[in-house]
Order: sequence, then C-alpha cells, then structure tokens
Amino acid sequence: KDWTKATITLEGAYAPWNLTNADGTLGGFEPELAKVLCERAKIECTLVASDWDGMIPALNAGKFDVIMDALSITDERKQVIDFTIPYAATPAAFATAKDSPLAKAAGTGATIKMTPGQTGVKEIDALKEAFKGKTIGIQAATVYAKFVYDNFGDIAEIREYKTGADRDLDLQNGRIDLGFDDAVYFANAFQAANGALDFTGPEIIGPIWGEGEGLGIRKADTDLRDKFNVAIKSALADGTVKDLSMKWFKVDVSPQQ
Amino acid sequence: MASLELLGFGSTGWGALLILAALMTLAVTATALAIGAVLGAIVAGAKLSGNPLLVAFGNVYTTVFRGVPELLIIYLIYFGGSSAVTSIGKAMGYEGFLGLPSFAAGALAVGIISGSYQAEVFRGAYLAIAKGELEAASAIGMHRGMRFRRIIIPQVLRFAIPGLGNVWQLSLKDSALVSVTGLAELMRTSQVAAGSTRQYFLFFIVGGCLYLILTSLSDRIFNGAERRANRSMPASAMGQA
Amino acid sequence: MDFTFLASTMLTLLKAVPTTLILFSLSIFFGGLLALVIVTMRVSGNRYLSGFAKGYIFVFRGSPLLIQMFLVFYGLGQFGVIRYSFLWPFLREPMVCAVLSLALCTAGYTAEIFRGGIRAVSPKEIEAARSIGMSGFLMVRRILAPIAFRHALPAYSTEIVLMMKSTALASLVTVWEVTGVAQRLISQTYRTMEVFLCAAIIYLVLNFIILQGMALLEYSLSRHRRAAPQPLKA
Amino acid sequence: MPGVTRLSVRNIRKSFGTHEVLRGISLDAEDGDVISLLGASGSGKSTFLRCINLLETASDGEIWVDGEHIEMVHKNGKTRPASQKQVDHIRSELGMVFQSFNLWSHMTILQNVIEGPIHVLKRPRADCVAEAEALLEKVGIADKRHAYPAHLSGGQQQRAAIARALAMKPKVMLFDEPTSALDPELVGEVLRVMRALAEEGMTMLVVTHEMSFARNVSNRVVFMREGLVESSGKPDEMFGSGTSPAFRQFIGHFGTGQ
Amino acid sequence: MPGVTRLSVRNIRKSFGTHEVLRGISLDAEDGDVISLLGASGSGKSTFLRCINLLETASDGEIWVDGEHIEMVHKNGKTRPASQKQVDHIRSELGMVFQSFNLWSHMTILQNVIEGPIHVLKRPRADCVAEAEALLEKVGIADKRHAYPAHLSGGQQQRAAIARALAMKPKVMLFDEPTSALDPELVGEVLRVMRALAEEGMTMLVVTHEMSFARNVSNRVVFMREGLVESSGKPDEMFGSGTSPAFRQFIGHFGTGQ
Ligand SMILES: Nc1ncnc2c1ncn2[C@@H]1O[C@H](COP(=O)(O)OP(=O)(O)OP(=O)(O)O)[C@@H](O)[C@H]1O
Ligand SMILES: Nc1ncnc2c1ncn2[C@@H]1O[C@H](COP(=O)(O)OP(=O)(O)OP(=O)(O)O)[C@@H](O)[C@H]1O
Ligand SMILES: [Mg+2]
Ligand SMILES: [Mg+2]
Repeated sequence: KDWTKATITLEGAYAPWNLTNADGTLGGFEPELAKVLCERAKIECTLVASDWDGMIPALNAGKFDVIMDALSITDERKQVIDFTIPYAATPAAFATAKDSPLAKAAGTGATIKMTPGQTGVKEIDALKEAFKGKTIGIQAATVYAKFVYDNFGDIAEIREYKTGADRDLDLQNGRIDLGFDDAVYFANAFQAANGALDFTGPEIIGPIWGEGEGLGIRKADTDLRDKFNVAIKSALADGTVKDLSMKWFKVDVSPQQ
Repeated sequence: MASLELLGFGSTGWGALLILAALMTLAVTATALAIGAVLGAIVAGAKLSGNPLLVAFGNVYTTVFRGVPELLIIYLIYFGGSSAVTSIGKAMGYEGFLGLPSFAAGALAVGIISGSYQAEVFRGAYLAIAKGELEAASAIGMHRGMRFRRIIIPQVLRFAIPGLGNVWQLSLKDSALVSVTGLAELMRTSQVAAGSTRQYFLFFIVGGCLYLILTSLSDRIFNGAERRANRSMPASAMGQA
Repeated sequence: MDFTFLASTMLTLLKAVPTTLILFSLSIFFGGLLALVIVTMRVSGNRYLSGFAKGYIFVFRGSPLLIQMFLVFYGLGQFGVIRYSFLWPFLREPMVCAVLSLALCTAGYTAEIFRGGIRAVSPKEIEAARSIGMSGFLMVRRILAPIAFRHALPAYSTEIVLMMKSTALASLVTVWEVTGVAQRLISQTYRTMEVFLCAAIIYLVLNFIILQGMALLEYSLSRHRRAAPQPLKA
Repeated sequence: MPGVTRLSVRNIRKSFGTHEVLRGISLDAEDGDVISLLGASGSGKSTFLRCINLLETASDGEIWVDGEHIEMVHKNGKTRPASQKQVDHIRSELGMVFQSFNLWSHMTILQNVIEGPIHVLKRPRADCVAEAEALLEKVGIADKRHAYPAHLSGGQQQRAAIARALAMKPKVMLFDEPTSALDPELVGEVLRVMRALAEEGMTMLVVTHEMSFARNVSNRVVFMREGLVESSGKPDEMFGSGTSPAFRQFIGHFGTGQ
Repeated sequence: MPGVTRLSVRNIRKSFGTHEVLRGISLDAEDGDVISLLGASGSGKSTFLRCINLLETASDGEIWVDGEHIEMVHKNGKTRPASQKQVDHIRSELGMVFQSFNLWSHMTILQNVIEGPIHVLKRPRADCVAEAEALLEKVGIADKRHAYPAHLSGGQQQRAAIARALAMKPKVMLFDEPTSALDPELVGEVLRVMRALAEEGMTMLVVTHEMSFARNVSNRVVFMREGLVESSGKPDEMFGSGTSPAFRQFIGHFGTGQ
C-alpha cells in the first residue's frame, strides 16, 4: 500500500507528552514531534484523540494507523502490534512528600544504570532498608510496576493504581508513602502539586526499562513502520527530538545508544 | 482566579468544550433511550406473550444485557460492529476501513442495554394494571391491538414513568462509558481537561455538576409527566396521616 | 481459540471474585439500611427531612459513580480536618472508601425504588389497617412493607445486579476486583476480547444466580396472585 | 322479532384447580327475555357470566350468540377459542356489567362511556358523546361526567359501569349484581331502565339478589346451586307454590323477613 | 350497661375541593344501639363513617368514642388529630367493614382475620386462630380460610371483611353496606349475627340499603340527604305514617314494589 495518508491517535490527556488545549486542539511533545516525522516521511497525518483503554484494539480493528502515546516498547505489546525504533527513553525514580522522613533517601541526585533481572545493586539494597514496611504506589501493568514488585515486593506494601495521577493525589493525601514512575512524568506532576512532592533516591536508567517509547503500528503495515523508522532516525540525528524534549520536559529524553 | 479562567469561554477556558460535551451526552442518551424503548417494548411483549420460545428469547435478552458489564457490550458493538461492517465492505470490493461512527456505535450499545432495563420496567407496569379493567375492555369486544392502544399503553406509561426515569439515569451514566469509542462526551472531556491541566478535582466536580444539571432537567420532565399521569389516581397511600 | 490462555485468564479472574463479592454484599447491606432511612425521611411528610432526602437522592442518582468514588477517595483526604480526625484510620482504607461510595450511591437508587413500591400499595388496604388501630411501625411492618417490598422486588433485583456491575469501578481506588484485574490483564496482554469474554462469563454467572434467587423470592411472595392452590380436601 | 334465540348455552363446565365450580349448565334466551340468575354466594353465578363472555374458558360445553356458534379448539387437555376475531366480534354484541365495576381508572366517567362506541364500533365522536351524556343523565350521574372513577362513591361507580355497558347497544346484556351498591330509590330507577330495555327487545341475563326484580321484571328465574341449575321457571311458578324446597329456603328471608 | 354513650358526634363537616359532602351531622349512640344509616347514593354515608374512624379528617365538628374526646389541632387552615396514639387507640375500639371490603391481598383469609388481634391487641396466636375459625364458620367461609382474597367470590370477600372486623371485638362497629354482595339467605344469616351482637351490647352504625334490616333489626333509623340528617327516629315511626316526604319517596320502591 502506498502510504500518503495516515491517522495517528493519542490520548490528549497525558501532559506533557500530549495534552488537549482549552480550544480543543492537541498539543505537547508528541503532537509536535509527529508533525516533524510526518513531514519527513512525506505522509499527510491526521491526529485524533481516543481513549487509552481502547487504543490497541482500535488500532488492530483499523480505526487508526499509528499510536503515539508514550507507548513503551515491551515484549507483551510486541506480540500484538509492531513498533518503530524508540523516539524517547526516560529514567525512572521514586517520589515522596517533601516533608516526609523518606525524603532525600540514599543516592538522591545520583543516576544508576540497570539491566533486566539485575540484583545485588547496592543503591537498591540501601533503599530496601529505608523503605521497609512502607507503602509504595505504582501504576498497574507498567514496566515500573514489575520493577517494584521484583525488588520491593517482600519488604513493602505495594498498591496499584489505574493512573499515575490518582497515585500522585494519594501521595499528597498521605495514604501511601512513596511512588515510583517515569521521572519525566514526575517532574511535571510535581509542578502541579505545588512543590509538595519531590524525588527521593537515585534515578534509574538503562535497558531495564526496555528500549523506550516508540510508535505503535499494525503488524501488517511494515512499509509504514519503515518510513517512520527513517524519519525518527533523522530527527534523532539532527537534534530535533532533543530540542522538543528540552522544550516540553526540560530534560533530554532522546534514547542513548 | 485561575480556576475561573479555566472554566471560562476564553481561549484558555474549557467552558465551551464542556458545554458541547454535555450536549453530546444528552444526544447519545436520548438516542439510546429511543432505541431502548423500541427494543424494550418488543422484549417485554415477548416475555408476556406466553409463547415459550418468545419467553425464552426475552429472558436471554434481559439476562445477558443486564448481567454483562456495560463496557464489554460497548466494546463488542464498537469493535465487533466495525469488523462486521469492514468485512461486508471487503466482500463488496471496498478496500480499507469502514467503521461504525462513534456516535452510532455508542448510542446503539447504550440503547441495547437500556432496552433490557426498559423491558423489565414495561413488564412490571403491565402486571400492575388491574385485571378487571382489561376484562372490561375485552368484554366490549376490543380486539388485542385496540386493548393495547387504548387501555394498556396509557396505563403502562403511567406505571412506567418512575421506572423510565431510573432508566434514563442509568443510560445517562452508561453513556459515560462510550468514551472508549473516543466520542467527546461529558465524562471524557472532563477527564481530558483534568489530565491536560492537572486540575483533577476542579474538572471532576464541574463534570459532576453538569451531570446533575442534566439530571435536574430530566427529573423535571419526568415529574411533570408523572403528575399528569396520576391525576386520575386517589391520593397515594402515604399521602394521608 | 487459545484455550490455555482462556483457562489461565479464567483462573486469574476467579481469584478476584471474593473481592467482588465482599464489595457487593457489604455495599448492598449498608446501602439497603441507608435507603430505608432515606425513604423514611422522603415520605415522612416533614418538609425538611423530605427535602434533605430529595437532595440526597438527586445528587447520588444524578452523578456518575465514578466521580463520586473519586471524590470520596481522593477528595476527602485533601481536607486536613478529615485527615487528622478519628475517621482517617477508616477512610485511609481503600476497601472502606469503595464500600462507602458504593453504598451511598445505591442508597439513592434504592430509596427511589422503595418509594415506588410504597406508592403502589393500594390506599384501601392501608385504610383497612388504620381502621383496626394499626399505625406507625406496626402498620409499616405488617402491611405496608410486605406489599411494597413485593411491588418493588423486580426493580430492586435490577438494582442489585447493577450494584454487582458497579463494583467494577472499585479498581479506581486500588481495590482490585474482577474487572480491574481483567483490565490489568488486558494492558499486559492486549487480548481484549478474550479477557473480557472471561470476565463477562463470570459476571453473567454471578448475576444469573442473583436473578434466579430474586425470581424465586418474587414467586414465593406472589402466591396470592397466582391461580388458586389446590384445596386440601375436595 | 320475538322468538329469535339470542343466546344459547349447552352444558358448560368450569373448574378452578380441582374445585368444579360449574358442573354442566344450559340455558336459552330469546329476544326480549329477561332472565334472573339467583343462587347462593359462591354458587358460580359470576363465573357462569364470565364463561359466556369468554373471559374464562369453559372446559366443556357449547355457546351460540345470536345464532353464531363459538368455535373452540381442544389441545393438550386445554380448551381455547379458535378465532380471536370471532371472540372480539361476539363480545361486542354482549354487554357486561361487572360485579366489581372495573371502570378504567385512567379515564373520566364520560371517557369510559364513549370509549367503546368510538373505538370498537367506530361511530362518530359527537354522536357518542351526546348519547353518553343522555345515558349518564338517565342513571343520574351526569354531574360526575368529568370525574375519575377513584373519586366516586360506590353507587356512582356502579351506575357508570351500567352506562358504559349500555352505550355499546349490545344484543345481549349480562348484568352481575347491577344494583348491589344502590339505594332503594336508585334500584327503582335502574330497574325501570332495564324494564324499558327489555321492552325494546334487549335480551338480559341478570345475576341479582333483588328478589323484587326477579319477581316483577324478569320473565324467567334460574336458580343455581353448587354449579348446577337446581330449578328454573316463570317467576310466578318459582315464587309461587311450585317451587323447590332448596329455592324456598334460599328466599326464606325474602319470603318471611318483611 | 345500657345508657352509656358509646359514640357521640357533633356537627361534622367535610368537603372535597369545593364540594361540601357533609354539612353538619350529629349523632349519639348508646350501648347496644343499632342505628341504620339510610340515604341516596352519593349522599355522604361512606364519608361520614370514614370521618368517625378518622380515615378522613372532618373540617369541623367533635367526636367522642366511649366517652373519650378526640383532640384535634387546627393549623394553617388544616385540621388533624392531635395524637396519633389516641387515634390508634380509638380505632382499635371502632370496627369497620368497608363498602369495597379492602382485604389485604397478600394474606390468606385466616391471616386477614387474625392479623389485628395478634398484632394490635397482642393476644396469643392460638386463641386468635381458634376464634377466627369460629367466626369464619359463623359467616360460612371456613373452607376458604387458606385462600387469598383474589380467589373468592364477591360475597365470600364481604363475609371475610365482616369476620375481620368482628375479630377485633370492638365496642362500636361501623358497617358500610355489609350485605350488598350477599344473597338473601346469607343476608338473613349475617343479620342474625348482627342481631346477636346487638343483644350482647355492641353498638352498631350500619349503612344499608336493606330496608328490612332497618325496619326489623335496628332501633333507630337516620336518613341522610345532601350531607344533612333529613330525618331520624324509631323504625316504626319512620316507616310508619310520621315519616317525611323525602324519606317516603326514598323508600318508595321498597314500599310499593313488592
Ligand atoms: N380465580 C379463581 N380462582 C379460584 N377459585 C375461584 C376463582 N374465582 C372464583 N373462584 C371460586 O369459585 C366459586 C364461584 O365463584 P363465583 O364468583 O362464580 O361465585 P358467585 O356465585 O358469583 O358468588 P357471589 O354471589 O358471592 O358473587 C367460589 O367458591 C370461588 O371461591
Ligand atoms: N376522594 C374523593 N374525592 C372527591 N370526591 C369524593 C371523594 N370521595 C367521595 N367523593 C364524593 O363525595 C360524595 C359522597 O360520597 P360517599 O362515598 O360518602 O357516598 P355514599 O353516601 O357512601 O354513596 P353510595 O351509597 O353510592 O356508596 C360523592 O358525590 C362522591 O363523588
Ligand atoms: Mg359473583
Ligand atoms: Mg358508600
């Protein structure tokens, strides 16, 4: 099939990755990146907002051609859809209330790199000591959830939330002691919480979070995937991704090779 | 105040989008209620017919569509319906995607669910009609259809109004689930606004209030209808000391 | 069809059934009690009580449960008054909040349903009770409630089934019941239809049992409307 | 046209459960016949009228209305009318006044009365209203024509029910205790109306406890006992000396009480 | 203890909307009095009984039951009883048989009869059942005791309603046309029961169209017309020559028809 047109879907409610403006238009990191990518791939793109819950089935049913919604590339997802190469990869970290005794836990400010299944990391062991008996909130069914279960499941109580935003509210309410999530997401959430929350412990990066975030595409549409791969490569190479990332996240989320 | 600005109608205000969304919710619900009324009447008729096959059909319909979570039914109709339409399109030589529009899929799904509730409401109302009054109609030779139109329908409507009010409420809230089809109704717009501005409480409270406004409008209509329908009734049992 | 996947999904979902049942039975119980209070206020004839009941019913019937639950769980904690009160140890618990908001919501609906049942009681039968000196609680217990309950039963069984389905929202407040677990499974496996099919079967079976039970109850409470019983002796 | 058989019933049977309420009743009524149906409470009088009107299906027996035989089918031990159309037609020729009135609660009295003529007989509305008002006048409740049944006294409801049945101008009228809720003056009124109808040739079957009616207005008296016709005959014979001991006991109160 | 005033009513008034149904009715009844209340349909007889029983609140007037004055409060132009407790107490001493029976549809006949004695009078169940069965036997429907009201004939329902009221052993009974659905033989039976009750000293107020009852059983006749007592007196006087022209016309049918 000759791809001259494509529909891209995103949630439009996951600031700052993507969000809806009060006039109903879409904005944020991803819509702006999408514009660049489509130009380079010579595809006329339409952006439509849709609900996160129905996104992957709707893609496979043919309602859209591309998902661009901070979609982490995971093995499970690879079984149902195809991914482009990643256009972003973000670190993860713990968050807690600024006035909590857990604030400024060991390793705060440092960055550690981890691989899947890695154990015996001394920074993590130090956190285990500090977080014993506490409650950690995570967003259900994410790579971060798996990490927390694997490393803290035996010493802390873990509570799963449907969305990160819900978890943040409970962190503020004091129903839970800690949260663990995408650090870029957190940085933005802290602003909304008027500085009541802060990072604690080290930032964790590396292959443990998989390859990063990529575009989701139907398995059959390999030609479309290839076109976007080329476009992403060029946008990464000339720093476009980095510029947009600095604009929206204040940090660079371009995947490090 | 920042929150006032967020709710206003200016370029940074969500007012216009929220009002549009409320109207969309109203449209989906009203369409669904109409679809449900037709289905409900048919199913209630089947359940009351006495014909074992029709009764079984009616029972299966009401059990399944009341017993299965609404979200699943909406999924089935939205995705299942789309695949069906697409494959019909393919068979007729059209390449590509042919979806049910979000509105149609949503209203149809909520309507089918609403139909199962309305069927029960209608059946209950029918059973509440005094048997003697039906006999009096038969006795002057009214045939089935006429008995239905002249005696049963007016009384069923009278007894069904409170129940229909409830079904309207249910459908109003089921319509919130239609957001999975991407339709910008009230619930989804509130969530999008909350997620985009991170003002969760503000937009959920405002969304809730807009639902309450829709409810109070419809309550007014249903109460009026009930009063009208009950003017032939003696004071209710609890009315007197 | 991938039967091993279906079987393992079913197994995972079945593990969440007890949570669903606890949510369901507690909220029906407390919601029912609350509904009795509300409906009593509603028909009391006292302007303020019935005004309050009207307002209650309006708010809890009129807004989506999702929003109510969100505000109860995430909203109450925003107030220091509540966070530092004796209530907080209870309200901290997700299960308590979930049951609380489910019960508050169903009470609004149930109160309306009970009121409908009361309205359907023939004024003549009430008069007959009054004429022998029954009133107040005695009259309610012996005459009004049995007849009203019988009239309200079909609508009430519908409400009970709705409650069963409403428990699905509890995963919003971190109580992982059947639907929540199903959605989590979907976001792990992306096999929407299969997982939902399993969930649907579970709900269908639960609700079928409930509806059969209610139908049985309805049948046994309507002896007086059926054909005459066979006389004991001819 | 006296001599035409308007209603003919042969060997009607009816049971509720194992309780056999009618055990084979036969009856013929000609043009202008006024038959009083007497019998103890629970003897099956109402059930008999309801069977004629097919509101209950008799388990056995034959019915002819105005010469037309009502076809029944027997299937799986159950009996039901063969054609619903025929049933509707027959019913529009049979008027019925119910023991418990059964007025339509959602209509005013006037609407109750014009309902049948307009919608079943398809007559012009204006005529029906005029006739209905005349009828309501005749039974003395014209002032209540815009009231709903729930707001009427017992006697007023009963008169409305009579007016409703008469408005259909049926060939045969079935009355189930049409004067039970009326005071003596009104009983006199209603009986006068019925007598006039009889003179116009209407056939009437009247369940009544009003012995004076049975004696003075009707031209035949049928006495039912335990689901059977115990005795029947001209009023003079029945109330005179030729009567059965059971009937004598039945009217005992009437015969002696006054 | 004859001579004790059981029921005393002064100047009762009642309107429905603008329609004044009772326009000032007074009445006294002593121990063992049996008062027949006669009057045309719609003259307000049922409404009067309902006012005594406080099922309707009279807009004006006073009521004493067994010497006890029923306190009323007037507020915002509305009248209502001052104490619900007193109302309940008064009602348990007043029996009522309704014109339309009003049996409780969800209970069998026996349950209908024992309901009041057990739950209002708090008497032992076994006694109540025994008495109820005796009462049902007396009115001739003992075989129907386990049937529901919907399965009874009109006359059977009426007798059940009478039994239910009697089971409360009230000091004063209010009967609203207690024999309207009964055949002459049963009328005789029921009147015999009522006569026996009168001899035991029960006070009775009976709305009836049964002139023979008014004449032979009651010791006073009250004739109502358009919401007022038109005339009243001993039966012999009323039915004799001293009667008012209106009453004469009212009983015309009774006086001449037979
Ligand atoms: N639906 C029913 N189910 C069971 N039994 C019934 C039903 N209807 C009537 N019966 C019984 O059938 C018998 C005859 O009833 P029917 O109403 O015909 O009596 P009736 O002669 O009209 O008496 P009445 O003069 O008291 O009105 C009664 O014993 C009654 O209990
Ligand atoms: N609830 C009501 N609303 C309005 N009008 C009523 C109501 N109840 C009774 N009436 C009117 O009051 C008048 C008296 O009614 P009531 O029932 O007391 O008459 P009654 O003397 O018992 O007559 P009957 O012998 O026909 O039973 C009637 O004209 C009736 O239409
Ligand atoms: Mg009868
Ligand atoms: Mg009356």
